[in-house]
Amino acid sequence: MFSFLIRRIGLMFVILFLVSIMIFSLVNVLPGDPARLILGQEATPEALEALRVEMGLNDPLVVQYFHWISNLIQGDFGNSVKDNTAVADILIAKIPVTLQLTIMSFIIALLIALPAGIISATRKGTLWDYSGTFFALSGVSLPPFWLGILLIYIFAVTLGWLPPSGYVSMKEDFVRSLTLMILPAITIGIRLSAELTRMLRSSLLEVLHADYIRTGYAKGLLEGAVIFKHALKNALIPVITVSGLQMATFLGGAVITETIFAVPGIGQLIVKSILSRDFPVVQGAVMFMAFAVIIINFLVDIAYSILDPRIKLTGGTK
Amino acid sequence: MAQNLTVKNQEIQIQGKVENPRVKMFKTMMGRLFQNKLAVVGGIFTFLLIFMALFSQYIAPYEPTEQNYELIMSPPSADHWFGTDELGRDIFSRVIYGAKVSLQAGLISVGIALAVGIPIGLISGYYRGFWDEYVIMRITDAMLAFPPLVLALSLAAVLGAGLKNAMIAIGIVLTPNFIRLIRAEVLAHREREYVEAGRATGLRDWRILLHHILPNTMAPIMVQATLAIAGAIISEASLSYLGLGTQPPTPSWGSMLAAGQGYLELAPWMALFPGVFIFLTVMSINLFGDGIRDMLDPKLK
Amino acid sequence: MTTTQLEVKNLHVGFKSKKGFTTILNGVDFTVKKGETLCIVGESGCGKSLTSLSIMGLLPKTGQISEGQILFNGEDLSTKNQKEMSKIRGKEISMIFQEPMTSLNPVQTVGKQIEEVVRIHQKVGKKEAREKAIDMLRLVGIPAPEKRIDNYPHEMSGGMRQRVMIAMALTCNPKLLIADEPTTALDVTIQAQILELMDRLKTELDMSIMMITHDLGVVSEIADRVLVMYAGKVVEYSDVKTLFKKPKHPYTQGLIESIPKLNEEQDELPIIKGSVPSPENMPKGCRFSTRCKFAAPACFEKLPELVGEEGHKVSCWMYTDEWEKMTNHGGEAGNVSQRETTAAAAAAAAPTGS
Amino acid sequence: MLAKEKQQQQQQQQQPLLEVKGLKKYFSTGGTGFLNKNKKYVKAVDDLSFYVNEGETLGIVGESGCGKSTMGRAILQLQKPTEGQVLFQGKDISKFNAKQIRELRKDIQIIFQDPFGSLNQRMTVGSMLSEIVRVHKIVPKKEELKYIQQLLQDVGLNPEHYWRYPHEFSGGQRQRISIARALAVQPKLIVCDEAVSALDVSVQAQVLNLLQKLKNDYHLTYIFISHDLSVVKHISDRVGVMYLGKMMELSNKHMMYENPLHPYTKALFSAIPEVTTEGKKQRVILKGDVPSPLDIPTGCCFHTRCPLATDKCKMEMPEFREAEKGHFVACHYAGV
Amino acid sequence: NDASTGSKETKTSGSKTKLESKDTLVIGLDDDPPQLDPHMSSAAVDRQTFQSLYNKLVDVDENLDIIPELAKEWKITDEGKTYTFKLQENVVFHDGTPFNAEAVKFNFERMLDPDMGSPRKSEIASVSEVNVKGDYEIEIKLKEPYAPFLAALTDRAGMMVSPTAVKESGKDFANKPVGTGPYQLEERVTQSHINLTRFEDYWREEPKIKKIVIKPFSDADVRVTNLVSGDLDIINKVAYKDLEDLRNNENITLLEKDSLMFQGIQLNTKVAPFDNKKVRQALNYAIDREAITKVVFHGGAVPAISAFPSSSWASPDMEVPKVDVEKAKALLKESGVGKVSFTLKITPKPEEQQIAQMLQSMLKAADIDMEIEMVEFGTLLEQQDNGEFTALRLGWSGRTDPDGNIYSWFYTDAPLNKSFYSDAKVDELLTNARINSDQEERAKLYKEVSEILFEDAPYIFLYHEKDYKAMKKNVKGFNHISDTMIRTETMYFE
Ligand SMILES: Nc1ncnc2c1ncn2[C@@H]1O[C@H](COP(=O)(O)OP(=O)(O)OP(=O)(O)O)[C@@H](O)[C@H]1O
Ligand SMILES: Nc1ncnc2c1ncn2[C@@H]1O[C@H](COP(=O)(O)OP(=O)(O)OP(=O)(O)O)[C@@H](O)[C@H]1O
Ligand SMILES: [Mg+2]
Ligand SMILES: [Mg+2]
Repeated sequence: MFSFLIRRIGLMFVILFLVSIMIFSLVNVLPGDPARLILGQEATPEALEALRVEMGLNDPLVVQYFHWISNLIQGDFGNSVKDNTAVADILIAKIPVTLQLTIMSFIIALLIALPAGIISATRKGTLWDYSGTFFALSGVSLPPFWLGILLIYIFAVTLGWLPPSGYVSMKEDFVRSLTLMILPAITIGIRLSAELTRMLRSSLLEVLHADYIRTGYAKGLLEGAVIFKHALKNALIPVITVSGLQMATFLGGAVITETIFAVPGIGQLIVKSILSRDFPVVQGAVMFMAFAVIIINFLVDIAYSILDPRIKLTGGTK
Repeated sequence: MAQNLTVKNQEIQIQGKVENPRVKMFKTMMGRLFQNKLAVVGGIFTFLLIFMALFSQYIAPYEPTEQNYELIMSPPSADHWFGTDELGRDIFSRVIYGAKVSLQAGLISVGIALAVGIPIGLISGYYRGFWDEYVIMRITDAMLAFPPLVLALSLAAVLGAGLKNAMIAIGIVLTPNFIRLIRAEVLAHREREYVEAGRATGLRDWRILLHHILPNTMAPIMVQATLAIAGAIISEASLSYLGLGTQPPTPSWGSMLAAGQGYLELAPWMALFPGVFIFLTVMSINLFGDGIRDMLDPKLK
Repeated sequence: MTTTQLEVKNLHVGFKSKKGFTTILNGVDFTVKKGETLCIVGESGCGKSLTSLSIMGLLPKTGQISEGQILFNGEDLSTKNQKEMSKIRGKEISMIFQEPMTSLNPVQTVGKQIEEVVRIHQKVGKKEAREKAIDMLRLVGIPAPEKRIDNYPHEMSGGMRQRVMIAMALTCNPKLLIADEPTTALDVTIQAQILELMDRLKTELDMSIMMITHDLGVVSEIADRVLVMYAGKVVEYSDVKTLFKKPKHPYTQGLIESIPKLNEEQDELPIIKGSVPSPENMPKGCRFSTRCKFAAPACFEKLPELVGEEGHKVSCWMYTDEWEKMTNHGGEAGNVSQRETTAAAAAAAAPTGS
Repeated sequence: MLAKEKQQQQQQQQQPLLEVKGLKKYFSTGGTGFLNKNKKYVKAVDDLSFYVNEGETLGIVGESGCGKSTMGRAILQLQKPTEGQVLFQGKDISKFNAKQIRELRKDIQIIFQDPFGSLNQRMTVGSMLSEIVRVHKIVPKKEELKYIQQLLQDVGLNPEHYWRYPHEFSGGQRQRISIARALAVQPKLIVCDEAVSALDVSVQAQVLNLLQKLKNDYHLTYIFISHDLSVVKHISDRVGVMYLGKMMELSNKHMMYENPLHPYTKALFSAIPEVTTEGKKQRVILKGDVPSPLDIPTGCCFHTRCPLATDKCKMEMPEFREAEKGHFVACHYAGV
Repeated sequence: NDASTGSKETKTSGSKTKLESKDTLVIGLDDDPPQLDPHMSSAAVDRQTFQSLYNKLVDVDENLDIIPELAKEWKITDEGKTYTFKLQENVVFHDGTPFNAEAVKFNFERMLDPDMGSPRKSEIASVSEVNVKGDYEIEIKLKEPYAPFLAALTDRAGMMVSPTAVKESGKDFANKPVGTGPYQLEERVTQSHINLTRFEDYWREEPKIKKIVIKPFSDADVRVTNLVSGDLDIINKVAYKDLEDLRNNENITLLEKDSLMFQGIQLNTKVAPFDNKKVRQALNYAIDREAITKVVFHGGAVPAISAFPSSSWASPDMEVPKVDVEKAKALLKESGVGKVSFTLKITPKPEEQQIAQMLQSMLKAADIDMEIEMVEFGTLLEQQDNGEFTALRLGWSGRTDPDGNIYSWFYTDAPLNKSFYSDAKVDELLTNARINSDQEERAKLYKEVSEILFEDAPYIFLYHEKDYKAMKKNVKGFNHISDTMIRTETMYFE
C-alpha cells in the first residue's frame, strides 16, 4: 500500500510536470502579444517594450518556464496580465463557483442515472429499457451548448420560470444561487447522467450474468436484494473508475456551459483568458484543472481499491 | 521434409458449393446490423446526411450566403422552410451546406486521430518497455488530464481560427484516447493464444501486428471511432460556437447556433434548426455506431 | 414416510428467441431418494445445468419450463413463483456451482456471504449468524475459521472457495444439495479433497445430493445412482455398479470406452464418431442415432422411451421388443446376439479396479 | 513393443532431438517500477532438465500453475528463458537471434489448449494456413491450395473448410485446425499444451487418436502437456511429473505407472477418480493447497504436503537423480 | 475581444422591474475593469469606475465644451504654450492628504516618468515643464502649442491620484486607488464586483447615493436581463437588437447619444490592391452603409464619411455617398487592376462577423472578392503593427478633441497610421489644427482634411455608433455626454 502510494504520487508528479510543459508551450505559442493586448490600440513602442521586459516576455522560453514553474511550486501562480490580480486569488474566487456547479450537476446526474441505469439493466429488452437507452443516447448526442440554449429558451424565455443566466454566491442569496445554477447544472447533469446511465446499464448487465448473482438467488434472496446487495456495488466499481477518468471531459463540459450561462467559474475564466491572451491566467487555470483531474483520478484509484478488495495497491501500473 | 508432402495423395473432393467466405461474413454482419432497427434508422439518416453534404448545391433552394435585407429573421414559411437569419439568409440552405462542414470535421479529425493513434498504440502496446511506459503512456496521461475542450480550444487558438485548424486540434485531442484504447487492446491480444500461435509459426512482428492483432482490435476501434466522429462533430460545433471553428460566411451548424443564440426570442428558429441537425446527426451516428458494435460482435447471431 | 426427496417428471425446458421456442430438455424423468447421491453425466451442452437450474427456479429470463413437474416433498416447484421459491432455495435445496472463482461475490467477505444465508432463512442476530458461519467453515475443514471468515474470496485458493461455497450451501441443513460440476475447475488432488468432504457431509447432515459432472471417474467415485443424459434426453438411468458393469446404451458404452484407462494399454481409443447435434437440427428419432454405430433406419424416425426395470432404465430401441422388427426392415447391423456382444465388450472394457 | 523399446534405446545413444538443461523461467511481479525494491519472482519454471528423443512422446503432468505451459513456451523461445539451455538437434536455440528463431519455427511447433482463443477469429482457415505456408515457402504458390486442403483432410476436416471462419466450427474441429496449423510447416517436434483438455471425452478420444495417427504419418515427436494422467499415460512413451516449476519424477511410462517413486506422484495417481466397478480405492489425500509460486517452500518444495516429510526435506533440496535406469526422481527417500 | 455571446432575455414586458428608492446604485458594465489606476489604465471600461473615484482637472459638458473641475479656472498664454491652472482649495484625497499644486505636479511627473510606461505619456507628451506657482496654482509648459491639451485633461490624464498613497502602495496602487472623487473604494473582487462608498469629506456637494456597486457583465443579454428584472440600476452599452424592446419598456429609460467613435476598414496602401487609389475609392461606393446601420445596428449607428461624428464640433457637413455599384465598377475599370480580391481581418465578435458578411456580399456585387479572416484582437493589433494585412476592421473609441480622432491615424508615420498613408497637405492641415486654438478655424481645417481623406480613401469610414445607457425609470440625475461616461456624482433615486 505504502509503496503504491509513493509510486502513484511519483507518477503524479511526472504527469504534472509533463502537463506543465504542455500548458506552457501551448500558451507561449499562442499568437498574440499580451503586452499589445494590455496596452491596446494606442500603445507606443517604448511602452510595449517596457512592459514586455517587465513581464519577462523577452527572456528565453526555458528561463520563462523555470521562472513560472518555480513560482508555481511556491504557490505563486503569477499575476493576471489584464488586471494584475494574483492568479491564485482569481482561482480561489472561481473554485467555489465551479464546485457548486459540479456538485449540483453530479447530484442531478445521479438522481437520473441510478434509477435509469438500474431499471434499464434489470428490465432489459422492455419498453423501460428502450426509453432508458434512448434517453442515454439523446443525452450523449445533445450538443451541450444547444441544450443550454434550449433550456434557456424553454424555462427562461418562454415559461419565465427560471432566470436565464448569471450567478450569485450561496452566501449572498442561497435560494437565488440555486435557482440561477439549476439550468447550467441540468445542462451538465443530463449529459453526465446519460453517460452514467449507459455505463451503469452495461456494467450491471455484465454483473447480472456473473456467477455470484446466481449464487445470491440460490441462497434464497429475492431480486431486489440481489440487485442492491450484490450487483450494484460490483457494477458501480467500473462506473466510478470510468467516470473518474471522464472527469476531464466533464470539466470540459463545464467550460462551455459556464460560458453560456455566464457562470463565472473556472471554465469561463479559461475561455475568456484564452481569448484575451491572459497567459498567466490561462496557465494557472488550466494547470489547476489538470491538477484537479489528476487528483481526482488518484482518489478514484484509491476509492477503487477500497471498493474492490481484489485490487491490491501494489506498485503495478495500469 | 519432402516425403511428408507425398504421404498421401488422395483426391481432394469438395462437396457442395463453396461460398466466398468474405461475402458470407459480410452477409452475416449485415444481418446482425439489420437486426438492430435503430441502427438501421441511424444508418439511413447518416447516409442521407452524407448525400446532403455531397450534393448540397443541388438540394439547397438558395445560395447559403445570399443575403436579403428585406427578409431579416423571418419565421419559417413556404419559401423559407426553416426561416431566415439575421442577414436574411435561408436557414434551410445553410443547414444543408452546414452538413458538409460537420461531416468533414467529424471524419477528418477522427481520421487524424486514427492515423496517429493506431501506429503508436500498436507499437507501444506490442513492444512495451521504456518508451511505452515512461514516454508514450505518460504523455497520453498528461494529455488526458486536460479537459478536452480546453485543450481543443487552446490548440485551435494556437493554430488560428478556421475549419482546418479546428479539425487538427480536435484530432490531436482525440489521439490519446485512441492510443490508450488501441494499446489496451493490443496488450490484451498479445497475450492471446492466437497471437502466440502466430509467433510460434514464425510470423514477423509487423505481420502479427497488422494481419492478426489489428483486425481483431478493429471492432472496439470502429466503435470508438464512430462515437468519436459524433463527439468531434459536437466539438467542431463548440469551437465554431466560440468563434474558433469555421469562418464566415461558410455556414457551420455551430456558428449558426452561436449567431442564433443572440436572437432566441426574436427568432428562435435560428438556433433551433442547426441544433436539431447537430443532434440528429450525432444521434444517428451514435445509433449507427451501436449497430456496428453489434455487427462486429460475433457472439450475436 | 416416503423415500423420495425429489421427483422430476417429464421435464421439458426450452428457450424463447426471435426464431421461436427451442426445446432443449425433452422429457427428463428421474428421482432423487433421501440420502442418496444421484449423478447426472453427459457431455457439454446436453442440458445438465439446465436441469438443475429448472429445479432451483433459476432459469434465465428467456428460459421456460414448457411441460412437466418437479416434485419436491410432494410440492410442485415448477408452479411456484419467485417469492415462494426463495423460501426454498438455500434452505430446503441448496446449490453449488462449477466455478468457485466466480461464484462468490468478490467484494464481500466470505463471512458476510455465509451470514447472509443464515439471516435470510433464520431469525437470528448478527452475532449468532457469525458464529454459525464460523461453525460452517470449520465443518468444511477450513483451518483457522475465525480468521478466514474475514477474508475476501480472492484471498483464498480455489479449493478453499469451493469449501466456502459448500459451507454456504449447507448452512441451513438443506434436504437436497445440487452440485453442478463442483470439482471440474479444481486440480485432481484438491478434487479428491472436495469429493471426500461431500461424501462425509452427506452422511453427517443426512441429505441427498444431486451431482452434475461430465467425469465418469467422479461418478464411479461418489454416485449411488447415475443418470446419463444426451442432448436433452435421459439415455440411461441406473445404479452406479450396474451401469459400469453393464452399460446398455451405445452412448454410455462409447463414453466409457473412450476414456483412456490408466491400467491398460491401448493403441487406439474406441471413439464415438461425430459430435452432438445442435438443438436446431436435432434428429427426429433417437437423438443419438446420428452417431450410433448400431442405428437402424427406424432409429432416425422414432424416439425411444426410457424403459427397463426399476434400477436400470435405458432409452434405446435395441432393448425393446420392436428392435427385431426394426432390423428386419434392412438394418445394416444389429440383432439380439450382437447387442449382447456389444454389452459384453463394454463390460470387458470397464475397469476392474486397481 | 519390445522392438519399439529397442529402437528407443538405440536412439538414446544417439543425440536426443531436444535437450533441456537447467531451464529456468522467472517472472518478476510488481511492475517494472524504479521505486520497487522488493521485487518478487514467480519461479514458474525452476531448473528443469530432460531430453526428448526423436519419434517419442514425452508427457508432462502436473497441477494447474506448476509451470507446464511456461516450460512449453520457453522451449519454443516464445518467452526467453531466464537461464538454461535448450538444445535442439544439438544447437542451443536459446541463443538464437530473431532470424534463426523464425527458421526454427519450421521445426518446432505448438498446439494450445483453448480451441476458442488460439485461432484468429477474423481469418478464414485457409488464409491462416496459407499465410504460414507462404511465410516459410513450404510449397510453390500454385500447389498451395492443394497442399492445405490435403492437410485439412489429414486432420479430419473437409477441404471446403478452407473457406470457413473459426467460429463456424465446434471445439473439436477447431482443435483439428490448430493441429493443421502446427503441421503446415512440417515440423519435427510439436509441443501440445493441454491440447485436449477443453474437449469432451468423446471428442478428446477422437483428437487423441488423430494425434497418434499423425505422429506415425508425419514422423513427429511430441511433448504432450496435460493435467490428466490417464491421457498422458495413453499417449506418452515417457512421462515427467512437475510440481511448482520443478520436475519431481521422470521415467518411462510403464515404470512410472507401475512403480511411482515420488510421494507426490503416488498421491496424484491415487487421487484420480477412476471408473471402477469394485469398491472405492484406497487413496492418499494430500492435505492443504499447492503453495503459491511466489514463495516456494524451502528444501523440497513438496514437503508442506508430503505425508513422508522429515526435517531433512524442509532443509535440503533433493537432487533430481536417476533412481533406476531411466527413472529420475527428486526425493530424498524415494527408491533408496 | 470577448467571444462569448451568452444567453439573452429581452422579454421585458412581462418581467417585474423593481423600482424602489435605495441608497445603493448598481451599475452593470460591459467588462470587468482590469485596474483602478488611471495613469496605468489602458482598458476603456476602467474609465467608468474612475468617474466615481477621481476628479479631473477639467471636465466636458454636453456640448463637449471644457468646464472646470479640480481646476477652478485656467489661462492659456505664450501662444498656447503655457497653461496656468488655479486649483480648488479644501479638496482632500480619500486618505486625508490635501490636494494641491504639489500633488498636481506629482501626478504629471508620474505620468511622464519613462520608467512607469504610463499609457498617458503619449497623451501629454507635449508637456515640457510643470511648475508649482503657489499652493493652489500650477503652470504647465508645452514644447509647442497643442490645442487638444485641455481635452486630454478631461480624461484619465487629468485624474489626480494621491501622491502619498502612490508612494505607499507602489505598484499595488492599481488595487488600492486613492483619489479625490465622490466615492472611495470599499472592496473589489475581480470578475465579480467593485464596491464604492460615499466619500464623506468630498469637496463638492455630497452625492445622494451612499453606495455604488459596479458589476461586470460581459454578456449584453445578461446585462439587460439584470437591468430589467434584476438588481442593476443602470447599464453601459446595450445590444442593438434590444433597443426596440427597451425603448418600449415603461420601467426603463433608454438614453441615446452620438458617441465620439468612428468605425471602418483600414486599408494597407502599401500593398496590392489598395496601393491603387481607384480601388480604394471603389470601396467607398460599393458599400451600402445605410444597410449596415439598419441590419446590424437596428438604427443604433449612423453612416460615416469622416472621422468626426455629428456630436463633434469638427463634424464636416459632407453627404454620405449612396451605394453606387456602377460607379464602383467604373472606378475599378479605371484602376486597371482587373480582378480585385483581398482578405479582411476581423475580430470574432458576432457583430463583426455580420458586418463582414454584409461587406462581402456588397463587394461581390461590385465584382470584388473579399475573404474574411477572424483573428483575436491582440493578434489583429500585432498584425496591424507589422503591416501584415491588406484590410482590417478596426475603429476608434474617439476623443473629446477632434485631434484625437484623426492626427494619430492619418499623419505621416503617426502611431495608428497603419494604412501607411502619407500626404503632405494632410500633414500640414493637421499640424495647423493642433496649433490653432480657435475652434471655428480648426473646424474648417478638419473639414478640408476630411474631404481629402474621403478622396484618397486610406480608410473606409463605415459608421458612427451611438452610445446607449439604459436605466431604471427611477434613476435620475444622469448626464449623458458623448464621452459615454457614467458620472455618478449627480445621480439619485426618485
Ligand atoms: N440462456 C440461454 N439461451 C439459449 N440457450 C441456452 C441458454 N443457456 C443454455 N442454453 C443451451 O442449453 C443447452 C444446455 O445447456 P446446459 O448449460 O444445461 O449444458 P450442460 O450440460 O450443463 O453443459 P456443460 O457441461 O458445458 O456445463 C446448451 O445447448 C446451450 O446452448
Ligand atoms: N507472464 C507471466 N507473468 C507472471 N507470472 C506468470 C506469467 N506466466 C505464468 N506465470 C505464473 O507462472 C506459474 C506457472 O504458470 P503456467 O501457465 O506455466 O502453469 P501451467 O502449469 O501451465 O498451469 P495450467 O495447468 O493452469 O495451464 C503460474 O503461477 C503463473 O501465475
Ligand atoms: Mg453446465
Ligand atoms: Mg497451462
